[in-house]
Amino acid sequence: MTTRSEIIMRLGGEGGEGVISAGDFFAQGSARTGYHLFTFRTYPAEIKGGHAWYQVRVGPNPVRSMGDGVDVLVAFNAEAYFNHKDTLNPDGVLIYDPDTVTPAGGHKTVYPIPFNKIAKDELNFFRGKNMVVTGAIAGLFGLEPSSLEGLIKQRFHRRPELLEQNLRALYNGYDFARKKLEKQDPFYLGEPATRVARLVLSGNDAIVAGALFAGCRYYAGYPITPASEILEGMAKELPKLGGVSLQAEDEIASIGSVIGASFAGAKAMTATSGPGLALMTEFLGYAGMSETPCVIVDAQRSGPSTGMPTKLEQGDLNHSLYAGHGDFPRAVIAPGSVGDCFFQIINAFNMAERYQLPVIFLSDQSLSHRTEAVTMPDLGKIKVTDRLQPSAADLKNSHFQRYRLTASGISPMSVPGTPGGMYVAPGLEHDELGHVDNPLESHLKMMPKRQAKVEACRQEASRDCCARYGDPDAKIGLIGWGSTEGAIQEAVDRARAAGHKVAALHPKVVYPLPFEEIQRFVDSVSHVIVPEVNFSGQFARYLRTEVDVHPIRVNKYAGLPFMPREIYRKIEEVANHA
Amino acid sequence: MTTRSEIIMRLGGEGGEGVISAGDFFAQGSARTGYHLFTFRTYPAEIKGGHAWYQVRVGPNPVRSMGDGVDVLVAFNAEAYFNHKDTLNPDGVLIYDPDTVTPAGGHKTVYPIPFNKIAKDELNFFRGKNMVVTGAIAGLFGLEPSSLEGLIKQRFHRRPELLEQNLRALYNGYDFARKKLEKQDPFYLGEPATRVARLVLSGNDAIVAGALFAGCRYYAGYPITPASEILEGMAKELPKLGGVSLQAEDEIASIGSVIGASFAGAKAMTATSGPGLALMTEFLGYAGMSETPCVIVDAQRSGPSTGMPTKLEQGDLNHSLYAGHGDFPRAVIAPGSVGDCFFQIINAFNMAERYQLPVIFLSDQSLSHRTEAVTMPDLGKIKVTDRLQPSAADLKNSHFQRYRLTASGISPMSVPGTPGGMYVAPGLEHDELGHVDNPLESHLKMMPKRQAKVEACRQEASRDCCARYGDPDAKIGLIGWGSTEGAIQEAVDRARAAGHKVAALHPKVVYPLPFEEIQRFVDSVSHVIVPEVNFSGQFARYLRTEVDVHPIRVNKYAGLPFMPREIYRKIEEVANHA
Amino acid sequence: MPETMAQLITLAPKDFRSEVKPTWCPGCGDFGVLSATYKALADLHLKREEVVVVSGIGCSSRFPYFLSTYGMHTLHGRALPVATGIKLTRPDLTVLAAGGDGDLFSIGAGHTPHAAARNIDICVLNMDNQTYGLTKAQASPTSLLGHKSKSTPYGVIAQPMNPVLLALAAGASFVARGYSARPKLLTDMIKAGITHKGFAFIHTQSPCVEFHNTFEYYDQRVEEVPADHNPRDLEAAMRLALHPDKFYVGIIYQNERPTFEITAHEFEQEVRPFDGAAYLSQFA
Amino acid sequence: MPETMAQLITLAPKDFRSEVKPTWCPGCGDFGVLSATYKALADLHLKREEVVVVSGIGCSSRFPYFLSTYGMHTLHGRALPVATGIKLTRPDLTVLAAGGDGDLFSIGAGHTPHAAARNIDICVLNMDNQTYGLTKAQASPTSLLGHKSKSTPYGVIAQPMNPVLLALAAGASFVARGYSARPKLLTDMIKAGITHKGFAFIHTQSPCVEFHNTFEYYDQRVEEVPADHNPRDLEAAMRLALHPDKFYVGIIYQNERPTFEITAHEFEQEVRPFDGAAYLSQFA
Ligand SMILES: Cc1ncc(C[n+]2csc(CCOP(=O)(O)OP(=O)(O)O)c2C)c(N)n1
Ligand SMILES: Cc1ncc(C[n+]2csc(CCOP(=O)(O)OP(=O)(O)O)c2C)c(N)n1
Ligand code: SF4
Ligand code: SF4
Ligand SMILES: [Mg+2]
Ligand SMILES: [Mg+2]
Repeated sequence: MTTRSEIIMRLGGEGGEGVISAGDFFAQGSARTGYHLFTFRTYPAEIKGGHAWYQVRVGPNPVRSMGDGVDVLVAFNAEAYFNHKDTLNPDGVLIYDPDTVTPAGGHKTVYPIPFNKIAKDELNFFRGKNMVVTGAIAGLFGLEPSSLEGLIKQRFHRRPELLEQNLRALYNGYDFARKKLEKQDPFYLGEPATRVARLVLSGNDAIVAGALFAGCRYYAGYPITPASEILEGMAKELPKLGGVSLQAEDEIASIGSVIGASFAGAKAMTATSGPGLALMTEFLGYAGMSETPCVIVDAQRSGPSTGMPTKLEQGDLNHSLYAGHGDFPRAVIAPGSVGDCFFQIINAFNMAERYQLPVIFLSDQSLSHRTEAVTMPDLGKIKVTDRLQPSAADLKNSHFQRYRLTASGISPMSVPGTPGGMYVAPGLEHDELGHVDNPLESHLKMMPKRQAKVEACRQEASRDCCARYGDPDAKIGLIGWGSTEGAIQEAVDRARAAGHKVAALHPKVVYPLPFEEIQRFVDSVSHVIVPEVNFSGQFARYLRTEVDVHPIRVNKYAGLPFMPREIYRKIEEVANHA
Repeated sequence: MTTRSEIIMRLGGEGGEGVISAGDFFAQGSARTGYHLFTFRTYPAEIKGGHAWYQVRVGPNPVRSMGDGVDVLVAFNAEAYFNHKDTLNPDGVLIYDPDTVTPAGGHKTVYPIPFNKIAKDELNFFRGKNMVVTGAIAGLFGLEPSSLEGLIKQRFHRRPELLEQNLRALYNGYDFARKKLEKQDPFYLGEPATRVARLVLSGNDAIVAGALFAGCRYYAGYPITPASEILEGMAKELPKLGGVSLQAEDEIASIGSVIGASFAGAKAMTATSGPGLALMTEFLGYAGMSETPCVIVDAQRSGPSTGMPTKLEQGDLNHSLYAGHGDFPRAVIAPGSVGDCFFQIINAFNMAERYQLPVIFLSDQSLSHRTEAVTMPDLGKIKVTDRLQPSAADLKNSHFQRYRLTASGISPMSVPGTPGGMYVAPGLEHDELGHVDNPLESHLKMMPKRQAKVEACRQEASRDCCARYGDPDAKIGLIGWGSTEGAIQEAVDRARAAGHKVAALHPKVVYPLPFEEIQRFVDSVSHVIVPEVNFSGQFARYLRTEVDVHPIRVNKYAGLPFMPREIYRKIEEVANHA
Repeated sequence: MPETMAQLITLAPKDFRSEVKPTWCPGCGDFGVLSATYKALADLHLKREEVVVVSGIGCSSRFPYFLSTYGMHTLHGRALPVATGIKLTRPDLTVLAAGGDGDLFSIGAGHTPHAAARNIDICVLNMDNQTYGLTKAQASPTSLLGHKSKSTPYGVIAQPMNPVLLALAAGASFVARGYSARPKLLTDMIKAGITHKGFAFIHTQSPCVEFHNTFEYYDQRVEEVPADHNPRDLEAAMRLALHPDKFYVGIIYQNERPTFEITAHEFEQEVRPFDGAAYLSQFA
Repeated sequence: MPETMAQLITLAPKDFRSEVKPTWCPGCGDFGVLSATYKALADLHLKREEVVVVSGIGCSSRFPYFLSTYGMHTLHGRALPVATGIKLTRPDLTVLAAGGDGDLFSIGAGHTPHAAARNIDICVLNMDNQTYGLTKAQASPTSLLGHKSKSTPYGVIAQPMNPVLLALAAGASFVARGYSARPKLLTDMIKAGITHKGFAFIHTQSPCVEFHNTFEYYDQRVEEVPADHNPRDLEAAMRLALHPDKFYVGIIYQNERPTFEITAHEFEQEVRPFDGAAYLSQFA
């Protein structure tokens, strides 16, 4: 039996039982040992109770999606077993507590472990159940408990008693697995080939980090799942840097104060999810009209309305592209992975500042809360752009031309405190000085001026944001956006391995769309597949506004990310019918 | 010289001088005599001062647009003369006060009338200047002052002294024109061929009237130009009918209370313009998710942001189609004329009630404030739909299935007070009972259920809302939406008269789009022109999401409605290049 | 309104319980408010179908699902506008609105004073736990100065909102305070609030045992409104609200004035059916 | 802050006037507030470039265009959040916010109490004309009971908002009242408000001569705050605000407490530049 060192493990149980932290310890421990990882977590919208689960895929090579099916299922209770047993791969492993779960049979390998009994009777520490599980899976799948010990110490370093109890539970579970179970499956991590320094972080962590790198020094937000950790991170970090983070009274105030801060000279950001983004709509237009840079992170969750707050959906693209009355400049950027969150949020700030417009950053629930192991970025290569400042000559005119007509549409923006730079930032149509008394005439000049910035931005996006993945002579092309990038790429790899000619394009700047690149890609293949985690195919429809294409849609609206095979199947289907 | 009984008259001057009421009296007087009319008004966003103007086109045959250029320009001041002189047609007439305006020359016919002097010196009633003008144009263009007297009495019946002064001013102006001016131009209304009973009303009037016919008994709104008259009309009328009109604290509260009222059983509406519509976005999704009928009128004005509040733009289509996080059912209806406002708002209520979804009604500044003479509708033919009520059997189940899965997607909706009909209207994803505890499973069922309603609605829209205008074997096809209908039709008429084969399609339900009808139309012609009063061509782009078409765009973003010739020119251009 | 004696005795508190099991953490203060509501509705002999419970979003706003009446679970902060539309359309219904401190005083802070000023006959159950429960423990507008939370790691620096004082200043005609740990008094307050003709605001301390357990804190500070307090005296009511240490429970203010929904329906002496032809004739 | 004597004497009130001619109707109360503001800024020796005037939407909100300082003309009801972002970013700037009764107490009603509670150092000029001027004469939240307007043809039935009382209840640390027809006092109030370290709320009656001319009404009711009034006494301040007939002008309440922007910038003793590598190491 050859050892397999890539494992997809899923843990399910009652919310509050520690399912997620058990999985997280295993994931973090693996990463520290040098493994790549990709996690997914989902918990009920309720605080206590309801069904929570966690999935981690670890492996020696880069992992870019949840993977297909489940290799190891850890069922904390009967509900978890029944909910997830069908995802278990044919050669999969079931781990369960025989006192709460009675398996239906037919599983290749089963390891019954009496978590509850061990925690309650042997350790007299019922809340340590999840640590028993952590220890057991470490033991079964070849993770040194020492690699976990440090993490546990970090978590409980302020409460030595709890730390001790948890460590005991960990070793107890580990010993149980090592001594009482007979290993029957091929999954085993063991010592990795190389130990590379990687960062293990979530999408929300990466957004906070990237924003700080980009120079963000003002943040305002209102709590909302799954964006709250951005507020929490900013609240902790910004004061250290002389910046400010404000918990505003609502999302309207959040974006309003961000625009005020930006006017006052700060690089500024807010983060929210769909309901909050909806409330920000009116201010988007004001930022566009007054040409005030700002970055709005939307961690999309499943809608419509309050919908499923802890579930995934790429459902806010339409809103981001089109919301707001009248036509105004904006940009929409969607990162493809946790690592990409870091780079693209810097890009978002750069675009906001360079083109003086609002940039919507479309993250989502899976990016927000999943962790990935990311190669340490080359910090020297990070480029940060600042807004155009007025020259000394600009400030010597009797009135400052804040909205001067230029070829690029970009005008210098003064900061309060600057003598000679005074202007009023108007929501009304205005002339070069910002004066509002001749709006009809101004409108005819200013609409094209503002649009010119979007065109300039499109050119930049076309240069940078659109690398082709896969066969140069592909017959089938996939176009995706946002957090599906990894699943699409793995599906492409598999299809190529199976002999199909396939390639993928994944624009990061989705508005303004680099439509020429995309048209070229479309024209280079015979069939175009557009996978999206939403019901109506928002991106597929949007593509058609700019590109001549009849996309074949793959829509998943189950609240969960794609497994690569769900996309691969469509490639096969198209290839076979072609 | 043959008499021409179709006249396009424009009056311009300082806001507050009575420019608009002078024009309005002339328009109303003509309509009372049996003439058709089409007016347009625009005043500065400021209360006092700034430039205001009014245009009226009257004629014995139906007039469906502003018309081309201006036949008669009445300049109250020099600014008005210089702003508008270039719109004057070659055979046009200039009327001006020689004490304030010095014409540049080159006009076919000029009538200097010392308005100010007459009002101040002869009448000692400076504010009566506009009435002097009204009298003078009545005299010049063949309107009986008696037809105006009634209107003036109506306006001032509570202030007899003012009434008397105004009447004196009217007759003074009339006599001046008759006695001191020598008629040199061909424009003359005279006695119309037939005196048909028509209603003279504005789009806002028509919306209020239609809503009352449709059974609207709850209204909530927040003042905003150009929608405020709907609030004001509803506030006056609803209490007489046992309904309620609320001036809410903002637009969020407006739509929130409308949804509450609808839940409680009322047909309910709100009206606003772009900024308010932006604020309603989050509640749109809740109405869609909870399947609560409601009608939202958006009287579009020129954006973005506060933009030009008193100017026209068809700029909120994107927002209406796409705003809101997640995918949810909605409908968007755009009326083509004042008369259409009446019928389509009834249609909007019927759709909202039948399909239990939010309906956005896209009126605009030109419809809101322009008046047209509309044939008295056949009241017997008006059909009003009510929402599906639960049957007695439905109410006998132990729990009421508010969101029962049905083929059409439509489920019965109970009204509070009904025993056995209790349910909670959820914004969370829910099952047939409205319970929210199994959202993942529910989502897979409820997304298609809600979409089914949109499909049913599309079928209805395809049946009713899309009549072809023009040649059956047209080479050039125009597709328009909203208030441009009349200008497009007049352009088609002119093109056909010039020998081109042209037809137009003007869907009133723009979402869900009757795309099969439109594709058929597109396929039946060689070129498709899409005229819109906006910058980016929102409708032209949207069309491409559903229809295979490469529209030739005609975009006007000057804050004013199309003149037919602006569209006609494009038809010519296309015809000549084809 | 009860019609016959038979109906008067039909419903027990448990009949107002829906089949949905509350999803709150065991021990959450909101259970106390819920039970008190069941009891109040039963004591007042209300019918399930004539009660509508409207809420925003938050742990406390899950409230409507747990009652067997009509209900709406709307948007964060928007319970009051929705409830207003219901009451204006159907003044005969009993309308309750439930919401947390964030719901009614942060994102919904603009609606609360307007509902109060209108004196619309709605009974508001404000479950204040001085934290954001549902989003897991950020600061709320009623969190005390210095409170460290996930969103305020260095402590709250905005002065906490005083819901009772704000309701009084906005013109609420009934203002009471309760505490989850005093179920009997809470039931009485809810009964008084529902019975009151006009806008009734009931502020309850309803601690979040998961993230911010303040039971002990309030056990030490709670005190009934003094027996000699005159609830018609607005200044005295404000003084109670401003007390720096004591948390007064009971009826703090009550004064009757015309309700919005009744007045709005009485503008016209005589309501007539719509006469379309007559209506249009004004434009002829 | 003035730095040299030369600067102290440079600017006259007219220097704060921009080249844009106010678009208000002749006689509009807002002219009085504008002139008082020019004078106050000059008297305080402020520099044009160090002042930012932020407004919402309304006749009164056209304010910033008429000053030669920095300014923002934002959205209806949203002046205070925007002003908050400016002040938090640049505590050194003088930030004024201007808005009408609708702007600050109808659509913006949710922001006003939060800005007050935070005690952010902004000076608010609330130009109350008890009507919606810009949209032409609908009722406003401060219109009196019975007021007939285009949107309330049968009369207002919601109790009017009391801006001063609401600001006090929300925790404003400076509350004053002025009247357009008393320019000298108004100038003093604005100077005191700007000088006050913290949230300063100045309520002015600024009548709309076009749609709702109340000059006569207020001429009869205006009265200076009694000389023996103690502006540190919150209850006494509320009593002045609640007076049924008199319209008290002057400083109604003033009490210093730490300002939000200063405290927010003092969480960390020592501010350091961002060390990216060190920051990322926590994830390694
Ligand atoms: C527009 C919007 N913003 C934010 C949220 C996220 N959210 C849900 S509940 C809540 C606050 C909960 O606090 P509170 O109102 O005090 O209720 P509690 O949970 O404490 O009972 C927030 C911020 C949301 N659902 N909608
Ligand atoms: C979101 C939004 N809703 C409505 C309006 C329309 N509007 C402009 S000003 C105004 C109210 C004006 O009243 P107030 O704030 O009292 O200022 P005033 O004109 O009386 O000085 C309204 C409703 C708007 N601009 N934006
Ligand atoms: S988190 Fe707090 S408020 Fe929410 S249910 Fe649990 S205890 Fe109650
Ligand atoms: S309408 Fe009223 S508030 Fe507006 S400028 Fe004129 S007088 Fe002033
Ligand atoms: Mg709370
Ligand atoms: Mg006002």
